[in-house]
Amino acid sequence: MNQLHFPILSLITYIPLVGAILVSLMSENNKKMIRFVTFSVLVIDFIVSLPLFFYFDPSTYHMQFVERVPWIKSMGFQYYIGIDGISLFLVLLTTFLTPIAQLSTWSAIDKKVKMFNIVILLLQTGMLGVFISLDIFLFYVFWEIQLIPMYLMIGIWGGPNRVFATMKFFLYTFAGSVLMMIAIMALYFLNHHFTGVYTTDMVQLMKTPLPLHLQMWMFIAFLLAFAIKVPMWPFHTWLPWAHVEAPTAGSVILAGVLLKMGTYGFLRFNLPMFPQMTHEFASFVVALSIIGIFYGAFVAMVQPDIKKLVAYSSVSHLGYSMLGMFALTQTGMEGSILQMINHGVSTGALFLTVGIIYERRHTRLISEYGGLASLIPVFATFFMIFTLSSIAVPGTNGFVGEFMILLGAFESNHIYGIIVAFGGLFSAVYMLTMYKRVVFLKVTKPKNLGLKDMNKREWAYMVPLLIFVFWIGIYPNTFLSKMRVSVEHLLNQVNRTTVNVNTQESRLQPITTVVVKKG
Amino acid sequence: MAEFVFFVLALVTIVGALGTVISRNAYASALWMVAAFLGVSGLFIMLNAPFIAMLQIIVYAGAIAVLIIFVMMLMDRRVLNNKERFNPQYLWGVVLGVGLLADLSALAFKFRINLSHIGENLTLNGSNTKMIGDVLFKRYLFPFEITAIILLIALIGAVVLTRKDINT
Amino acid sequence: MSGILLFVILAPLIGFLINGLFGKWTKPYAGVIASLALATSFILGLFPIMSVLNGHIVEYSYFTWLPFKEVTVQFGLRVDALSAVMLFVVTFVSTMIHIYSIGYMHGDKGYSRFFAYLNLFVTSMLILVLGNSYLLMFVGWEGVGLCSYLLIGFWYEKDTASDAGEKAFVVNRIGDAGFTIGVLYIIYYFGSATYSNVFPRVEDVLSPAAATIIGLALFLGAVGKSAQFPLYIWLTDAMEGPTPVSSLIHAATMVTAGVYMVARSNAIFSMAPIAQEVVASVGAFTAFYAATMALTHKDIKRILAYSTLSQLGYMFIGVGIGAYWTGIFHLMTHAFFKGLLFLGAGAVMHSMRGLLSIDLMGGLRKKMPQTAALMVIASLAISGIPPFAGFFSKDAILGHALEFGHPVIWVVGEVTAFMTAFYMFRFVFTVFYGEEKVPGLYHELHTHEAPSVMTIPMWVLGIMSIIGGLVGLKIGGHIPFEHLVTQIAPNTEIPNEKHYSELILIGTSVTMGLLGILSAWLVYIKKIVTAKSIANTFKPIYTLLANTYYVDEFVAYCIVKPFWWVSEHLLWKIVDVKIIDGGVDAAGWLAGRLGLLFRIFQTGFINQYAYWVTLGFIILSGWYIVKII
Amino acid sequence: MIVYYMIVAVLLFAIGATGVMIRRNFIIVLMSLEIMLNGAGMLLIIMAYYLGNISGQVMFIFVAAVAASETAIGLAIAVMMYKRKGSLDINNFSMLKK
Repeated sequence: MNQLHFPILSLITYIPLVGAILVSLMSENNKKMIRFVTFSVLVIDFIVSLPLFFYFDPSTYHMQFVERVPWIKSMGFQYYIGIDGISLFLVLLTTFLTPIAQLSTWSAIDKKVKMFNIVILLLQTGMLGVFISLDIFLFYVFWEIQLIPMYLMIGIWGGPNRVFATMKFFLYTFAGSVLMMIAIMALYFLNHHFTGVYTTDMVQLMKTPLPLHLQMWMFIAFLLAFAIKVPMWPFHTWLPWAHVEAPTAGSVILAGVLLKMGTYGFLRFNLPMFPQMTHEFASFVVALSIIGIFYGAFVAMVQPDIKKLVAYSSVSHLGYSMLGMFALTQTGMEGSILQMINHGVSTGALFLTVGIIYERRHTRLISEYGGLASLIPVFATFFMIFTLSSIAVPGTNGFVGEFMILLGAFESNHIYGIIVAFGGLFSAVYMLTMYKRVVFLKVTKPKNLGLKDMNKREWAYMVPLLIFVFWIGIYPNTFLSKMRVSVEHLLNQVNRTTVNVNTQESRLQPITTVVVKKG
Repeated sequence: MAEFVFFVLALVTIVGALGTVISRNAYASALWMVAAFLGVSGLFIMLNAPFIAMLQIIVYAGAIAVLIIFVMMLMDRRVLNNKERFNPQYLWGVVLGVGLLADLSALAFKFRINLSHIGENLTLNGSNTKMIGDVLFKRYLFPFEITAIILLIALIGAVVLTRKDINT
Repeated sequence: MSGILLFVILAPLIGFLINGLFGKWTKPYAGVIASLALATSFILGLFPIMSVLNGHIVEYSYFTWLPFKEVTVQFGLRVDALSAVMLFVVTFVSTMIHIYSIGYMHGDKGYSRFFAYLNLFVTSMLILVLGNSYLLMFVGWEGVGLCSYLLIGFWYEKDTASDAGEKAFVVNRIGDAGFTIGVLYIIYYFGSATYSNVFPRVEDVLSPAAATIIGLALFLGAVGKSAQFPLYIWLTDAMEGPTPVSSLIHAATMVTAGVYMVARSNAIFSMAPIAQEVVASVGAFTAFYAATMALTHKDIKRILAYSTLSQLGYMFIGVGIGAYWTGIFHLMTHAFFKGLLFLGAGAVMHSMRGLLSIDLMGGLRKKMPQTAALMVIASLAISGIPPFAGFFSKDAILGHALEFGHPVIWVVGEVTAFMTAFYMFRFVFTVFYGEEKVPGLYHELHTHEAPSVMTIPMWVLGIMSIIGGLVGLKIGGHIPFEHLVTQIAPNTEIPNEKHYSELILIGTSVTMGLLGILSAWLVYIKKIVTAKSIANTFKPIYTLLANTYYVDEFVAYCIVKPFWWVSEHLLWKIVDVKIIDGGVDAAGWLAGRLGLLFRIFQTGFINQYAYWVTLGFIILSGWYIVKII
Repeated sequence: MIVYYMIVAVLLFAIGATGVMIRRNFIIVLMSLEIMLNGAGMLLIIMAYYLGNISGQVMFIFVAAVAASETAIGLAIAVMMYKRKGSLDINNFSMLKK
């Protein structure tokens, strides 16, 4: 149902597209105008997305702001979009982060500025499309659309060996999405096989029970596709490369939003559609994410390059998120979604801070810096607050997310809770060691002496992030209350016991009733 | 009697084909090709297809053979009949040829169709050509148009290919 | 009343915001703002303390902080007997130290930043103490750890200071992990973390085994925060921070958070005798172990740090044996005299321009009479000489240790008391009495008495460390704040009948204290047997003690260094780069290799292509013939 | 009787194929290609006769048209080869090789 009777979701998704066309008409040389127009388009997009938050009805788990238009009737594809408690905040995170990322590039990017801004706008459309589409075909289309602008952004405006990094990033994620394509097609045909109707509507597919052995293969396919994107432990090696070579804005959006598509995919595909498999694979995924948490922390400790350090830290943070999700408890799930938002805010902010000093010194090596506190104190305080939020000190957003995940994990199995409780320790080690070597200590490098403190523009895009860090930290209820019912429904779907359908005998035998425990 | 005529014609076509393939001199092979085409047209006549036989003579034996010989005339004799006749591993070619022959003849022997109405409705009130004309311009009109276009394309292709100013 | 209680916490927070945000403009009077904020908080704090004294507990909850499905955590404050004492101690001592540090930090570059951090510290300490649930205590717990990180590494130019700050935070984090596990278990068993509905239901919900697990987990947190045996390494390095910081955080308030937490969860601990035993024995061992190290150290602040460690050990003995109120009582008195000792050391350092080693100092009493007198008072208090505060609290702990049947701990306690007296008076005699060791040093450094803004708070603390003990004096058979005691630990009865007569208890502890002072007097003043000679008679023991059992080196080389080496060479260079990344790149290389393989077919000879075509055809038709027809 | 006809057609086809494979001179290759095509066309006519269906013969017309155009293009290429390299030996033309 669509409370606003107004295609707000399509509007939000296609404003950036219109913006991109607008920018493409402008001439290349007045860079200032291009940047300003793009920024205002993105801000308008954010403002238009605010009613989503206010008109969102937290009491129902059904999809809201739904738009459904048949697209290819014969194949059953529809332009079916809508959001619920889970995807609401991811949409808002996207519209909130992209203008900030764009604002940070006003002085950073100055070659091919027009192209860059068009790429950012297209990226925004692609990302929003993924979060709002409820039709698996549409989901896949947007999933591919958002890959190309990111490829261009790292490939063109990236660091020294950007070609290698962007190639690896593209091929790695593309391999994942090919797997996903196969799984989607399998899902599409199997669904027809059992329910006799061709449909790609996600909500519908969630209801059709599938035999276990098929569920297993599809679960594995989706698992691999999304694990590469999350990135979970063994599939994470593209992330440090992509982050080191990406421009600041690219890193912010990559860390802030793109990684969430993986976890979002789990919440939309793996958990609701393959409940039995989720239970069976839960301990495997939890093990992987725990390894991810500790592995990410250990390797982050020894990184000489700040961006690589923060990249490995996001492997660790998202390990937490996956742990919360596959603990399959209400608090764990909510914590995992909150952790996605926190990670978007705090790691995005960390990349922006690294971007600020990178713009001034053009180097990311920790050894190059030292004693910034005495030179640029305001920067040091911002950096300190974002470091604290990523270490999960109480009062900041990190703590709420992590504690909920800990509680959820503890509830599902005491051992998970105890092991992961020590995870927070290592995150403190690598962040504080890095912070000490960059900000404290004496000023040893002469080049650092000329550093200027943060100018107005940098204040402009740091303060909103700061507000969010403390808002989620002190009063997370605004976020949790909105997602409660949707998460409960998701948990019911995961825990629903479908009578096992074996298809060996008659093919079109009607499906036995699906027992859905009322939430 | 028909057996004997068939045998003669078959012999002519096979020897002609072999001749085109084996003969050392390009002109000789062209002539052998014409002989083969004539043999085939004879066989067509035996198969109640007089119009096609005539067509065969005009198109294959006539147009194509003449065209080839005409082009050969353009070229220097030494280039045409240089001594190396066969490719390096030509033996492999022969083996594959024989294999192909074996395969296809096996197909031929195994081939079963119902010969119930053999030789029927090949003529329309007495004339094979009328029948062909009728069927050609009724059921196969569209392919006919397409063939016209193919010929046109071939024409243009040949002209374009042999233009003088292509910078090699 | 709820507004006042809330404002007790908000006052220092506002102080922090003012100094933090407008540091540049409020630089000259940042100290005054901070101290005012603290004073208001202290005065406002008196109201809830009064209401607790005349009997009823104050508890208000303000808003829901974490609305989880299983447990809704309210942001609420609670003042009962235990937190009233803590509230009084924290606000009183920090006000004094704020006033003192106005003088001490005068002219320092980060003046307003220092006071901002100090105010933030007091806020989080108050949240820790006044919070009405374990989660709020955890918030204060980590907040306090954060502020100690900021304040230890205050002079961030010095890399030893920033290293020390980071070390403190990480070691505290180890403790916090234990604390988190404890809290998780509590939430799991009780379905809530607030004290009011956890403690009453302890008997019926928890089994002894569960209580032991929770007890030990919580105690791991206490060990991390209050620097007990395994995790004490950060406290001695924390002396890198400015002296007011050491006195406030590392003597009076933060390190006692662990004791407070154990005392607060007395219901759980009393259910778990094993956990209590562990707490008491770790406390005893740390007390003895730290005292030995204090005997030989040269640096003033390090001696005081080790003495804090050992006094904390005493508190944990008190809390561990079940006499919770004795632990808290010693905590209070210790806050006064240890705070004074640190402030005195700060005054000495201040006037000696940061000189720390006691060998260079001698006969300071001529130059700094007031400080000398105060230091003597504090040393007498800590050694447990009757009229002073230390005697009552330490005697209470040791007495109860004997009462509750822990003779071994009692013996260890007495020996440590002797050592405490010895090293305190070794410090006092070498620094203040005797002659100038380096002639003309004082003149050249023109050492003078500390300014009045520093001596006044020291005098106040001096008085408190004298009369502070009277609280515990037995007037007419029972202790004045009787109900205070019973409220702290409702279910621990105070044994009325005494196995051992009062006299023996008091007698032994007093003689131990006097003996320590006497021996120190003989060695350092009379010099009948010089410290040097003792040192080289027990050469090996002396060197061992001098460099603190080589523990720091052990931790650095046997834990930290291999840890870094493994994660660098093994995890990063090999596993990540070679195996996983290598695997991915190998997939790319394999594709390349396959491409090369297929190039062999492109020979360029047209006839060979014809061969392949015909071969393909033959195979296909062959298969067709065999299979189909 | 039908088998003999088919054998002749198959023989024609096989001989043409062998010619294409082994001969070096491009013109001869073209001619053997014509032989092959003719063999295939012949099969059409045989089937037309034995199945009693005129379509076979109509098909032959189209085959003939295609054969003619194909030879035209082939010869144009031959002319180009001759002009470019002065030789018709197909082994000289292997620019596409690795």
